[in-house]
Amino acid sequence: MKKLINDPTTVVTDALAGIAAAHPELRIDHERKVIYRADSPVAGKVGLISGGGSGHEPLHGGFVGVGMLDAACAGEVFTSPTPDQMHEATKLVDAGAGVLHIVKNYTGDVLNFEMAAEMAAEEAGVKVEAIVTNDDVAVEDSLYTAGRRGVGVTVLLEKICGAAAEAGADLASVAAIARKVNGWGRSMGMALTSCTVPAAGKPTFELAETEMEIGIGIHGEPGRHREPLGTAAEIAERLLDPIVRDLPYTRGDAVLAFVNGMGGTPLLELYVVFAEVARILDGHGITIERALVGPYITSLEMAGCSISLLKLDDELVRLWDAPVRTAALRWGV
Amino acid sequence: MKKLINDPTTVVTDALAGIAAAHPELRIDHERKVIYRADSPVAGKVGLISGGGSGHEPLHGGFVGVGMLDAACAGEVFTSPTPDQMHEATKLVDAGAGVLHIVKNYTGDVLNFEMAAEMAAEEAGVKVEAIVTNDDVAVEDSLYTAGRRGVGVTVLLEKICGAAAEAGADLASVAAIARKVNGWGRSMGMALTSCTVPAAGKPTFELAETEMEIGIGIHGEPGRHREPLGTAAEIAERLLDPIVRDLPYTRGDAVLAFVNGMGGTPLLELYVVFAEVARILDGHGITIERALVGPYITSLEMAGCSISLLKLDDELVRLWDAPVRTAALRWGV
Amino acid sequence: MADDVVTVARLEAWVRLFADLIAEHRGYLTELDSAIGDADHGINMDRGMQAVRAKLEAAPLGATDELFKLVGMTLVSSIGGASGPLYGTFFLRFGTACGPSVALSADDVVKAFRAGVEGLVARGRPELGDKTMYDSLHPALEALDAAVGVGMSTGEAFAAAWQAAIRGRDDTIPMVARKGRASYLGERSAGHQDPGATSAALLFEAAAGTFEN
Amino acid sequence: MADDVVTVARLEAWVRLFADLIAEHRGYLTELDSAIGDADHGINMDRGMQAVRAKLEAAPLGATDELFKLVGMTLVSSIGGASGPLYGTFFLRFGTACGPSVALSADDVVKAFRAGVEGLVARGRPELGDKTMYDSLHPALEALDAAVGVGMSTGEAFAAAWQAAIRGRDDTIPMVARKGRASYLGERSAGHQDPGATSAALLFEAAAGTFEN
Ligand SMILES: Nc1ncnc2c1ncn2[C@@H]1O[C@H](COP(=O)(O)OP(=O)(O)O)[C@@H](O)[C@H]1O
Ligand SMILES: Nc1ncnc2c1ncn2[C@@H]1O[C@H](COP(=O)(O)OP(=O)(O)O)[C@@H](O)[C@H]1O
Ligand SMILES: [Mg+2]
Ligand SMILES: [Mg+2]
Ligand SMILES: [Mg+2]
Ligand SMILES: [Mg+2]
Repeated sequence: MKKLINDPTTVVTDALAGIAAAHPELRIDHERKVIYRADSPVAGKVGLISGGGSGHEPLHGGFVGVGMLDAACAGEVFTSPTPDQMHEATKLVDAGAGVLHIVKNYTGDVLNFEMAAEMAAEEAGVKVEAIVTNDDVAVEDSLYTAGRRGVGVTVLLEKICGAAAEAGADLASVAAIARKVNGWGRSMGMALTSCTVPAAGKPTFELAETEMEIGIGIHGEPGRHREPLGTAAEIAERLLDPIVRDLPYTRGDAVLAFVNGMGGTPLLELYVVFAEVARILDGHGITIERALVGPYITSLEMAGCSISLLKLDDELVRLWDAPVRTAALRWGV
Repeated sequence: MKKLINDPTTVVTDALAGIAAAHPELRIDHERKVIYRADSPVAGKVGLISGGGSGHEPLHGGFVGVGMLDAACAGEVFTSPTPDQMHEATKLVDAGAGVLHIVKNYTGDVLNFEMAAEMAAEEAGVKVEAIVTNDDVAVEDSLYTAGRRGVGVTVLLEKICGAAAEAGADLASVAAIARKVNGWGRSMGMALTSCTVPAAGKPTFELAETEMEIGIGIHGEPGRHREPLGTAAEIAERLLDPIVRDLPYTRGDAVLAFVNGMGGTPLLELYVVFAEVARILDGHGITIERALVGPYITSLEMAGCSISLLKLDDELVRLWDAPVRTAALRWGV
Repeated sequence: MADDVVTVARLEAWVRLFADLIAEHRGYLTELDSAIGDADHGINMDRGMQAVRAKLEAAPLGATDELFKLVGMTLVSSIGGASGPLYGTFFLRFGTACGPSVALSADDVVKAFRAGVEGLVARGRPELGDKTMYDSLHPALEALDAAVGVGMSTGEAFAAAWQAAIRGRDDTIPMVARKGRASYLGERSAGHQDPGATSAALLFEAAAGTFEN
Repeated sequence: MADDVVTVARLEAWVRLFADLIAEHRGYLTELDSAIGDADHGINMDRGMQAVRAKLEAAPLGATDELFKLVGMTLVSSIGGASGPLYGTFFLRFGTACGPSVALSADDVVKAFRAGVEGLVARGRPELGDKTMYDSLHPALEALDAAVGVGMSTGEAFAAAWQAAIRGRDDTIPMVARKGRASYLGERSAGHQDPGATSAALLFEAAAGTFEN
């Protein structure tokens, strides 16, 4: 295992120390592993918190700031944070207007956030709503299973809901927008290589020089299928087809197209993929109204990418364009 | 070789197509491989152009926009662009106030930019000044050698000079600020893994599971020394010591600390390194006034990092904080 | 075995032995999780049970409900991941069912186990055949209940429950997961033993080990 | 050999043969560059000489100065990297020295080579022993000059120059680089043959091959 770390057991706390040193506009509760806005709670504003296992950086801590999240809870690598962390974060950001929990649909995340919400309701009497993102079309949806994973669309949702909350929307409205974004967004990912959980010390799976995993999540899990390595054009087709067919996105739709890097793939390659995405969507008569390219929701050093589409209307465009000031996404301020 | 590409010979042109599709605020001369501001030439403004081999993304194309570069020329992977490209870019951005060529100190880059400047002077009569960055302390400086490489400080210089030019400084002043930044900045880098030039198809060098390369450049070249893999704390010491001693940076100095990822190293690890940098500088009584953490000047998918320090005064802080709007660096607008 | 009482000391010994078995199988559990999950179940459970062990060193022996509230809360606040709330809820409900007593009858123990498993089911909504820890916990609980019902000693009863847990664990191998991370693999999840069902079998191995003679 | 004239057709054949040799040694040159550089010298030179070949197909045979201006400009605008301006300048100056004639005397050829090498030196400022292409070009030029001086045929003279180029190329192996990327390696650059000196030797191998008999 080759990593720039001191000790597999201190990776998360060491990284939090680095975030604190690099971003004075953020506050960090090192014991509870909560990153929050220095100006929390923001009077009158609905609080937005998210969290999950570490190893997906910049998600979520890199999205804390004006116009996006109020707080993010960091778990161990690929392991959901614990309810007391989310409970603490909820109390830190609640200004009386209530708090939205943004939860990626993984059993661990869902159960731990559920317990946190129960605690907050009992002890602190905070109004909490939860949105569970489940945009990954690689997994069939079903009532009898854990359902689809929350992946790339979570990033877009945090930005858009953050803008709504910053603009003064109440908890019900922010939650409604969250459901709309989750409903209009779809994603799928692939891997060229596995990744190594520091505490495990070796790659989660092995992949031959000529193979790729299609339909991966963001925890280094193997994907739905193992296939011969394809070209960027083939891979873009392979990921976009199920996405477009699922919603479906149709001729005349305007979308935000998001090509995400899994952590070990350089920007040069992500742009090669984006060119193919643009070509394919053009063929479908779907217009790219907004674009995002880069490593925003990663799996440690995994090489690969995911593609997300979000259908846009004027409201979503306005909220996407609204000013945001975080470590990883910033514009307009 | 596992990459998200279509064909090793079309990587650069394919990526340019992706940049064009993702960033409508940029214009691209696909034949000459020049990325430039849609509003070029900006009346009365000194033009800033840079360029170099591809494979360092977001450098340089990701830094084209308001408050930074006017144009960037893309060469083949790790190979300097050709004089006709820089000549074309120079003509595209010249508004009569002259053009600054920002050149990283590599023989290929220097010679090709020199020829471009000669062409521009002869044919177009454009006033051209050049700044050659050489901040890499891994290489001893000497009149009889190619001298030090231009690495991380180039990113900081492009931002700061871009702000000065945007504010209306004339060519001589922008060039003077460029010399000041290059004079006050130092860098050093290391690699955990090699990288694979698409056209070559295999890693430039081999590195054992227990080894690291210290003193690398940004072209996948081997470094000055091969050493046993160290902890993040040891690596930060190993890179920072020569940097601090070289200028030297002394007690009471305020600096911009920049921890750069080489392309394949995730943000989580870069923050672990940044924590060590902050600890060490604190020990030296050097204050981190500004920070930058992320993959900004990369070597394809190489795993590793580089550290840069830039001594700051009020002028540099003001120019660093000034609004910038590019694909890779954006704030204030 | 009506006269066969279970002291809080015995119950604490059971928890400690479970911690030992988890530590011993840490790598194995993570290995299983790397095949159909995210390679952390052993790491998670060991982090949690080490925390429990530390708390037990500090805290003086109290009543059974205090003991299991401590265990449950510690797991909930130190594991994260699916197993934290699931094992945590199991022990919390187990403790509530025990009440403030310092010694339980065998029937009380069965009631406590049933309450714990019901709490876990309420939390994770697993069904039999979903390829989860429930596929090992459920048969173990029923075996325990039956054994106590026919008057076996706690030692014999837990031994029977352990055997049932192991069978339940092994039965997860051919299953296609419908809950947890493994469900994302679809058909690819078949042919692998479920990590949580494996740690759940260790919970009963610990009980059998604690209560034999 | 005063009566021994060098036609523009012969010179073009030399350039074409150089392109063939570069294509043939593409991988080898890149291999050498990966040891002490950035693994692209073969790729660079081949891209450049393929472009030259394409231009030559298109363009009708002109005077020597046109031929080498075409070669030089094409290399400058298609290679990039250090070798582009260096080889490009070599051919541009070579052409200027030739002038508009369609046939050169052996002495003219020596003058053209000298002008080309001087141009390359003015561009890259290499010194002997810096471990660059100049360490092979310089001895080759001097050997050519001497051979022509003593009246050898162009065939014999280029054969002698080629041998000198090969010796110069091999002499770069122990050198510690002071110019180009290899200089960043410091002592680590010793023990490796310089890629540019290797391609420069091919330039003279091509000449020797073209002018023998
Ligand atoms: N909904 C559920 N109900 C019961 N048990 C579950 C459920 N989801 C997952 N599990 C159990 O949790 C185990 C995984 O635990 P662990 O790896 O620690 O958490 P995570 O999946 O969050 O990494 C699975 O092997 C399975 O037995
Ligand atoms: N200053 C210089 N003068 C003469 N030749 C040089 C100089 N710098 C580099 N070279 C030659 O260029 C060769 C490298 O060419 P190439 O790999 O194509 O360019 P780059 O180094 O830009 O990748 C070296 O092997 C060396 O012979
Ligand atoms: Mg996990
Ligand atoms: Mg090169
Ligand atoms: Mg797991
Ligand atoms: Mg080279």
